[in-house]
Amino acid sequence: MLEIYPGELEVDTIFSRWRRWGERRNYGAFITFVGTVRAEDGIEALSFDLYEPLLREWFERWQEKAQERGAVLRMAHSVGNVPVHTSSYMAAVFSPKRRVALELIEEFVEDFKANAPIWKYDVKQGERIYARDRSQRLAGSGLLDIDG
Amino acid sequence: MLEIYPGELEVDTIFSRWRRWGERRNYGAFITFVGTVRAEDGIEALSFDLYEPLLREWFERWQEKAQERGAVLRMAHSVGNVPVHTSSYMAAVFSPKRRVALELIEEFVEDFKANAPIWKYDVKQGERIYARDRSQRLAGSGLLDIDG
Amino acid sequence: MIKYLKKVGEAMVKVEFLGPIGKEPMEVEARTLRDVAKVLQKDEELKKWLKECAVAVNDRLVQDLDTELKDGDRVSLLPPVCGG
Amino acid sequence: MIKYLKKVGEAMVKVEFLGPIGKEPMEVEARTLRDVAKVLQKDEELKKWLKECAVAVNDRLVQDLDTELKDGDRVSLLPPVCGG
Repeated sequence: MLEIYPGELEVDTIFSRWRRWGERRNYGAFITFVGTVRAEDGIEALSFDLYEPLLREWFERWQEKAQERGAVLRMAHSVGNVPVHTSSYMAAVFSPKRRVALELIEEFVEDFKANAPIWKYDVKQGERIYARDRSQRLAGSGLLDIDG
Repeated sequence: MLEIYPGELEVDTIFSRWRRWGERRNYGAFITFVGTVRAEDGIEALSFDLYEPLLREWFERWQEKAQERGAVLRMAHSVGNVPVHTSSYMAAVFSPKRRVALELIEEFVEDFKANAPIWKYDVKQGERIYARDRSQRLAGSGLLDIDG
Repeated sequence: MIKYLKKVGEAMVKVEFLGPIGKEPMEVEARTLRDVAKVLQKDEELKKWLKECAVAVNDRLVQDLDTELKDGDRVSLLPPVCGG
Repeated sequence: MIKYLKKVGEAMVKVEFLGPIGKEPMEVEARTLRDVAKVLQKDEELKKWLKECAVAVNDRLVQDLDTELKDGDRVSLLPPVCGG
């Protein structure tokens, strides 16, 4: 249910596949979130690293939470460069009714931003610049800074 | 931005068109809600009536609210019969950033359920049965019941 | 013929029944919505709907029985809704 | 050669630096995470990252410097994240 692709996502193709999957399983509500790279600050692209083992663990814990509420989550993310006006991130919730789906998409996307082990870089003139200012520290950050 | 179709929605086509529209306009977040007819209680389809003038007014008020927050809404709905496992309702929010999009999709879909002038029927053996139990009264209901 | 002659001060309005009510529109003489209510109350078939219907005048929801009406106004009855 | 000889009670663990840190993995002798911290503190280039990095042992985030380590454990440093 977690898909990782090099470069930008083929949003329409992924959406259509997910939709058909959910349709056959009698879900009444299907919400998708698509994150698209904005043209700003003169960037050509964003670029991403991710740590797959921890990302999969994080995702599976969310999948269990969703299942307890009768829902299913799906997610797709890019690694490497994603040009402006193309998409790097898709998340989806399927559930029998709308209420759970609306709650879950919000909780899931917000937690994704705070806790998914993914690193973002601006790409300017071919150079990758770590987006430190827009990044968030994970729980327990600074643990090894015993001097500080 | 409000589209009305006879019968079920062509979800993939609408999604793709909306997505491309938003991509060119530099929105970073694009959320869609798709409502699909569940196979339950032995229904063959749901069926819908709507009152277009009031629906358009309701939608335009929401569009103004969205614009104040830098976002744009889109919506598609069916009239007439929509078979099980096909979709009757799509809503979308585009916004520069995720936060506004996540808030708006929830507020918009919930208000849609409570206030959009649309009537739902179960279709069983070709017969249309008003879904009174699942329907909600609009503001000011009962005004003309001066006897009661 | 007499039913098309308005009383002084009264307007001829059209009342329409939306969604599942399934009733043809009717013409009613009325000064205010209260007058419309009085006419509709007499219709046994409609009585049950009045309890749960909202009311729009010219496509705007209204909440006041004293809303004044003028010739050609359109009064719509909206039963409980359920889109999506 | 001597650096590959473990002291009694110490484990040889691998430390890896994720995302933007851009540093090759290293092998460290350590009984606990505190021992790993002591070694990494000595690296001027790493010091600035230690303040803001979270730590995983064998792909589980940990929050206790006294976490015990055994031979072959993998310690990962995770800088601030920003997916999507």
